[in-house]
Amino acid sequence: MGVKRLSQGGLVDRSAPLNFTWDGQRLQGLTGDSLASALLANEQWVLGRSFKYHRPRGVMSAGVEESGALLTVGEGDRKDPNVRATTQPLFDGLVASGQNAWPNVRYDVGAINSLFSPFYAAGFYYKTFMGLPPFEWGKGTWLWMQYEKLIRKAAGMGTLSRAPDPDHYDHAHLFCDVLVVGGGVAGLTAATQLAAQGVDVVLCEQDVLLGGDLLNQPNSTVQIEALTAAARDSGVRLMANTTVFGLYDHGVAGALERLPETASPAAHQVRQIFWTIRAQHTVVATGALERSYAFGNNDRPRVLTANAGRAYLNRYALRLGESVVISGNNDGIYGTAFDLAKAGADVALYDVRAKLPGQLVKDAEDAGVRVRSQSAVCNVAGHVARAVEIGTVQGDGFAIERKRACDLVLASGGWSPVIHLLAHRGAKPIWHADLCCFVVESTQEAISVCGSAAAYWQTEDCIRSAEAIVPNVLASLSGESFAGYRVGSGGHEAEMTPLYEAKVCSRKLKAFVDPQHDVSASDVRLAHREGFVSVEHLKRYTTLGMSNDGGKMGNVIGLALMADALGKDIPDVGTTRFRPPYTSVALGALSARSVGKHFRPLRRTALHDWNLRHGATMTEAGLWQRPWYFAREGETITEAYIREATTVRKTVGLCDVTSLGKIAVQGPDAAEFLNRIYINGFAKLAVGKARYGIMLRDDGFVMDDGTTWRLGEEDFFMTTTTAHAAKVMVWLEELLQLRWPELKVHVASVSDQWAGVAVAGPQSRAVLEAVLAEPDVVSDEALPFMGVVETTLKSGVQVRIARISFSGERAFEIYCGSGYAEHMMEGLWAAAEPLDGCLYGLEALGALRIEKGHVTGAELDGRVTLEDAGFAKMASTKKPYVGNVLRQRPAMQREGRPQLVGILPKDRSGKFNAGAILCKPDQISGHGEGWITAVTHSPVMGHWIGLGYITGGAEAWQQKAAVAADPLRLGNVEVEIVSPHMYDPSGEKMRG
Amino acid sequence: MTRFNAWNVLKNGLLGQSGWDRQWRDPEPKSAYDVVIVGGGLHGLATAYYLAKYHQVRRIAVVEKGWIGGGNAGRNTTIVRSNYFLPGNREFYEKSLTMWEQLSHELNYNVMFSQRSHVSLFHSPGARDAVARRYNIMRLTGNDDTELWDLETLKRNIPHLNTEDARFPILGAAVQKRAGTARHDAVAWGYARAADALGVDILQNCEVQSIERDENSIQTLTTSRGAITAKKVGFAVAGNTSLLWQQAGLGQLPIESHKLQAFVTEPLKPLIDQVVVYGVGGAHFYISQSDKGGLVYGGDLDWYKSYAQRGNLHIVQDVAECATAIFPCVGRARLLRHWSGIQDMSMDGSPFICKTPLSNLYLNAGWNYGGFKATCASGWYFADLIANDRPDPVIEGHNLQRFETGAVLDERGAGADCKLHG
Amino acid sequence: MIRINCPFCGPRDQVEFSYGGDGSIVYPPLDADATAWHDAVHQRENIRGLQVETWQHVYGCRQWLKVERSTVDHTIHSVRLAHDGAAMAVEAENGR
Amino acid sequence: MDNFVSALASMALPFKSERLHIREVQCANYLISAWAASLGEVQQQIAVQAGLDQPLAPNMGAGSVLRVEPLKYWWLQAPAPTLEPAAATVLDQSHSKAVVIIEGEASKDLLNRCIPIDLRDSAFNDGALASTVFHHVGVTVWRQADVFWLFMPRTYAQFLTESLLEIAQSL
Repeated sequence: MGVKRLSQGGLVDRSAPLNFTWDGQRLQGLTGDSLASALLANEQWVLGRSFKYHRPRGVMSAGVEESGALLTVGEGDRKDPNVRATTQPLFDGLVASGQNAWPNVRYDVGAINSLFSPFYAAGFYYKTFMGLPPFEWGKGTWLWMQYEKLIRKAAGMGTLSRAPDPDHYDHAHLFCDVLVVGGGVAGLTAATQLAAQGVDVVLCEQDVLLGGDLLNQPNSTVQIEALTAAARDSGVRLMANTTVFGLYDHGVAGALERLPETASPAAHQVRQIFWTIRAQHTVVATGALERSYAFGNNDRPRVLTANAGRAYLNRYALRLGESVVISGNNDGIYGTAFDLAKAGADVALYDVRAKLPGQLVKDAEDAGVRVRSQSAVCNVAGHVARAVEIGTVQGDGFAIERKRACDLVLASGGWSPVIHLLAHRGAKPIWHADLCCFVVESTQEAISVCGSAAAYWQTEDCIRSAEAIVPNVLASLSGESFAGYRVGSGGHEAEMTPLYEAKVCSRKLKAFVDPQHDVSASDVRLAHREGFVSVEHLKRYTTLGMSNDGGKMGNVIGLALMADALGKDIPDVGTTRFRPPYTSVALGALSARSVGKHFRPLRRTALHDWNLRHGATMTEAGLWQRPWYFAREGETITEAYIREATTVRKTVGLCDVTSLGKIAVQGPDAAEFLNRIYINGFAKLAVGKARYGIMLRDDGFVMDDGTTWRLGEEDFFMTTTTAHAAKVMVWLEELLQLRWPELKVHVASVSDQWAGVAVAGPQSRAVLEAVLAEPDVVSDEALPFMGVVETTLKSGVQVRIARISFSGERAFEIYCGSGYAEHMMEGLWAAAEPLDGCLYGLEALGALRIEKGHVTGAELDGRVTLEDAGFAKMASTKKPYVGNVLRQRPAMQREGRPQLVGILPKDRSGKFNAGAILCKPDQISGHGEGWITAVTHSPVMGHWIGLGYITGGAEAWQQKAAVAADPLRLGNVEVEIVSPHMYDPSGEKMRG
Repeated sequence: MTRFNAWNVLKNGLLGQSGWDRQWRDPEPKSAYDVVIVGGGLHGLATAYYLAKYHQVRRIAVVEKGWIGGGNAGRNTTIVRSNYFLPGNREFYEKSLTMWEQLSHELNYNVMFSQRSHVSLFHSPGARDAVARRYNIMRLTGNDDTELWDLETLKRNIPHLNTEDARFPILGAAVQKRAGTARHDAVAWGYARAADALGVDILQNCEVQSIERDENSIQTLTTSRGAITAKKVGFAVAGNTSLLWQQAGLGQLPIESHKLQAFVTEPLKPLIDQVVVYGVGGAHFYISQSDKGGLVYGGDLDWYKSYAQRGNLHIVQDVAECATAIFPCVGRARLLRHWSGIQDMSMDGSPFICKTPLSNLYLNAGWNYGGFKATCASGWYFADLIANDRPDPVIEGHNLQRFETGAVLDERGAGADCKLHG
Repeated sequence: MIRINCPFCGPRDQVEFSYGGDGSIVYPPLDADATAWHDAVHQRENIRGLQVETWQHVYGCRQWLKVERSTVDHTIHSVRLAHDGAAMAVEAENGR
Repeated sequence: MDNFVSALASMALPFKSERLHIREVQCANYLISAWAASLGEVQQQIAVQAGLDQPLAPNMGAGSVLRVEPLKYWWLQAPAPTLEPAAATVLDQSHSKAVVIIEGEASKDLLNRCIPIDLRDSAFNDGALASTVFHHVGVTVWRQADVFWLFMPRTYAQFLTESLLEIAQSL
């Protein structure tokens, strides 16, 4: 019964039927249908269940404001919950199902909640569930959490798939002179006229079709086509199916384009594109949304907004009812009545106004509509509407006059201009009592508004308003100030009468303000009674406007009811601030290509592939991956790194150190510059020498360390830690550009230019000699410890070498242009392998440096002073340097600060962990005396060792036992505290 | 005051909800109070409540320029935890967590504190050891509610984490089991209702317009609702602290106001049971699911100073990337709303609860990201400070002098750069 | 999203820049007294309104900029290169 | 030289589709940094040695020289120009960058899915250059007629090129 697809008219293609499935039923719709219209065409009225009471809900609108027909589209890993059926285009093979109901939306066990609705008033959960009922006995959170489990299961809406979203999304950038938001008459007109003036215009329309409300009007195809053609011909870039969801600072808009969907997307098919649009000027032509009003059971299926009835009729060729009741307070409802009557429906129209628009009434009555003034629908009967109670105006409420059977109820409480995007910009909406809506009159920014977004209700007025802003936009583009943008006015033929609620004396009706969240008129009144009178309190207490539609329908009604309760006018209650996004946006679209392995870039050294080919297991180091260890067959990580470290101490090892930060520091003042940023002196560093340096932050804590090589009088090569490379570079630029602009120094990152290998071990020199064109340059005399040389490989490839050691052995770092890295490494490896050398990774590197007591990021954690880390003696007293003042602050110089130490297990066969807390044996609680930063199984010592910090340093603990407390993992382990320099403390090996 | 309990809910259900009163009065300002707390946010309201309840201060006003709970109280991601490790911070937040556990009962207001666990993922052995230090300290200084989960345990507890295809492989997580989330608005209203019942005047729409003072003390606050004199004044205005401080003629503070965004998706059936936190590759991200079903998440500051309560698009994108990075299935969840709050970022990331250069002025500020979880202890210790005019040993370090002495409380080791803290 | 009109590169998205902070801070000489350094490093006026601040165009020309920006509505009133030498060189060219 | 290994060696390049052509190019790259006081002189010298009619404006490139920073240039062929040492520093960074050339009608679509640069002719025409960000990485794009050069840091180049190719397949 009821719904009839007309045999002609509408924007559906009757020759192209589409099959789809709803809750297991195979149904058919037409090309051009929305999922909602297709479901309605199949007489599917109950499509969802409400949030709290599980009341049956159906289609309530024909657009983005929908809060009834929320359902799940797709299956498996493409399951898409909470989809508005009204904006989902139908496609062949679409699968939709109901949600928030069991066993299904038509027979939902959860509907039992409705029986308890008297107890579920706004905020009821703040008042109970704390403890044992009835008086909330108990303590703690345990009972609440039991209740909460049930509440959480009942709440929520759709269910998300647990599998990764398999679809592709793009993020794209777009630039234009003017962005027009909205492809109705106003938007199209403004866009066309601007483009005709040579302006680069992009127009975004959220609907799949351009035309705006014309789409809902009869016989408008020709007009829409003419408008669209004009826009296209004048050069407007038209983007349909694209929602501008937010306006941000400086003319930036976020938009979401939905590409046509199919049941089984092709391999590289993109589902949606997230656009970041920058426009010099934005035209908001976003139209208006019709709102309903609060009346009894106004949430029942078969109750829609008036214009939705018209949209389904004219756009989708669906007459939704045979016996239609229309109720409202504005001229807009007459078109709906007229069109439905012409389509053969029996239509009764109740206009709450006393003074009716004469011509419209006459037209409607001529078409067979029965029109009654000063009356409105007050209540709906039926699980799915089958009758209404009509009331007539009496005082500030209504008196029920009669009941009327019907199969469709269309209601209108007026129109709300879509000012969301303007609200995102912080614009203040102004209440227009005569238009019964909020209008934004100005912002400080390059934004104009036209059409019904500026509260023009008639098509002609919309066009005129669009024409009127064109000079303003042009002025704005040329940098001139421009006038406020709402020009003139255009309303209804007959004045509107406010209609927010149909109150009936002595009747308690379940009248919804925000249907999706089940916020009713009585909830608003309860909030008022309890003092939640500020509009933001009202929203938060009742959750009004927090639902998926973001308050598009309910906010104004809620405000009006609160104003009524307070005896104030609407503007005195306040306005609500709409937050972005205008309509919800999938996280997948916002993430676009940055998913999975592409979440963040992977930085590869020039030896990345070479290392992998030679058996490296990689580990993450910031954005880099670095070799962790090179396991031989059957080796565990521990066996591998112990072998590697042992090999370095015995013969020689090669390690990719390319990830170290490398900065060229050049210019006449380079030495002076380095002298200021390092704690130790660099001014007198000889050409051909390297020096280890420490940098402090302004606040005197250690920032970074590394070696800097003097290649020439005005030419330095600085290395930084891998972790701080970018930070140090920015810091040097800041100093040179902001603080010391007088210094003639250029810095340039050469991290990508140079690939580096550490060649470490007693045989390291032999390995270098084997690859160099002039082997003598690395002799002990030519290249003593901390010496630097620039030379060539036998192949002629240029390299630079410094004799520096992180391992404590005789060692070199050799760098070449990255493109030659594999070539250089091949040579080195060919020389090292026969010497029983090895490749080593970060784990062995760690073992070697811990034995030696060298610090890394684990020790230099940003809270460490020079004294703590044992560098105080390095600090120059002859020159000032960054951080030297604030490092003298008393708490940083106080006695007994934790200092760097070595740590050994008392029982040498024992193990302990980094992250353990060092405690006195008799006081294993509280903050302890220190902590362990790094541990390794020392190949040299044959047992576990560690580095860490402890109060007073090694001296203070010479004869004292300590305990490494690791309650999370190993428990308590007795340890000895020793000097951090556990291997070759005199440095003979690395100098020798 | 009608007590909140199931009995009264039932009774009122039958009586058409007619038995509920205003949850707090709307009094006219008096001309003088013993203590005026400026700022009707969580910390201000909590302070007033504890002053009235445990320090027997009788004439207390909370002055709020807008409506209570309208600032960061309603703009956070509702996470409560105490996983700090520096002396002072650790004890402070642990005290707070302990108070949170009883808060609903204390206030007779269900603040819905749900101890659903706080799970910090780590991605490298080094990160595991760094976090182990912190969580070991937590064990040694308090409850046994911390654990290190290996990958298997993690997968068992959070099955749809990305353990297959992640750019940064997940190795495990550090977990605080007593941590969780609470209903932020309820906390403000609960404190307001309870304070009001003890006679505290909550003065909304009452903006401090100027501050009259002599050399050593504040005399009068001129507000939009008239002049108010106070024996003692406490500032608890978060992002607006510097402005008020300057109104009092006190110069500069080690604070900058930055904005932090928060995000919520459309409601979904239960998906994430814990608070999950993630920080790697320059990203910083946290997510949980509200009782209503929305995924509530957030990330970093917008990176520049701002007093505007609106955020920008790149962070929207950034946090969405983080969300899908660890939970690839949320790609089809939809962002419903995002908003931002103004954070009073301090130079070391730790707060101030301290005396000031003026004898009757007390400061509560510098909460960075951490203000919500701190609410209980902040109110508790601030009330104690105001009532007794000396800091409790736990908050002795949270003073303004620490930057002069170098005794900074830098949990992140980021140094004196507010935008790097939180 | 903030867009900054880099004097060298033209208008660019905020993501290309990194924020420095209050640009009115004058850092004292390296050997100044502790109070001067404490104030410069820690104390902030925390302006609500127009403030001079530093940004680096880190993904563009790598220049540090001095930007006059409102901390209330984010509008930008002026941008210039912080390094006077580079600023003068570019200004001379742009005027050419 | 034979021993050279490109950062993009393992990439499926060149890429060709109806609307796109992506290929790798090798070029030298010398960073020339002038001082504020010597900029004019260096500008002139570079123009002369590169055979340009006039000095390069900010963010423009011509021939094989690019103006990348107020005081800095990239010189894209060997050898580097000869300049007075006091006037400028010269630094070989040939190994620092991997370079691809993108052409075809979808070039702008591809690039605007990667970089936030206004590529309309009105803003980015022949010779225009922009250093910008591509998925957290600094890159430089240069337009020569209808061809776009994309300079990527070598260590990120493989990752970024993977992204480029993935997007290219959907265009």
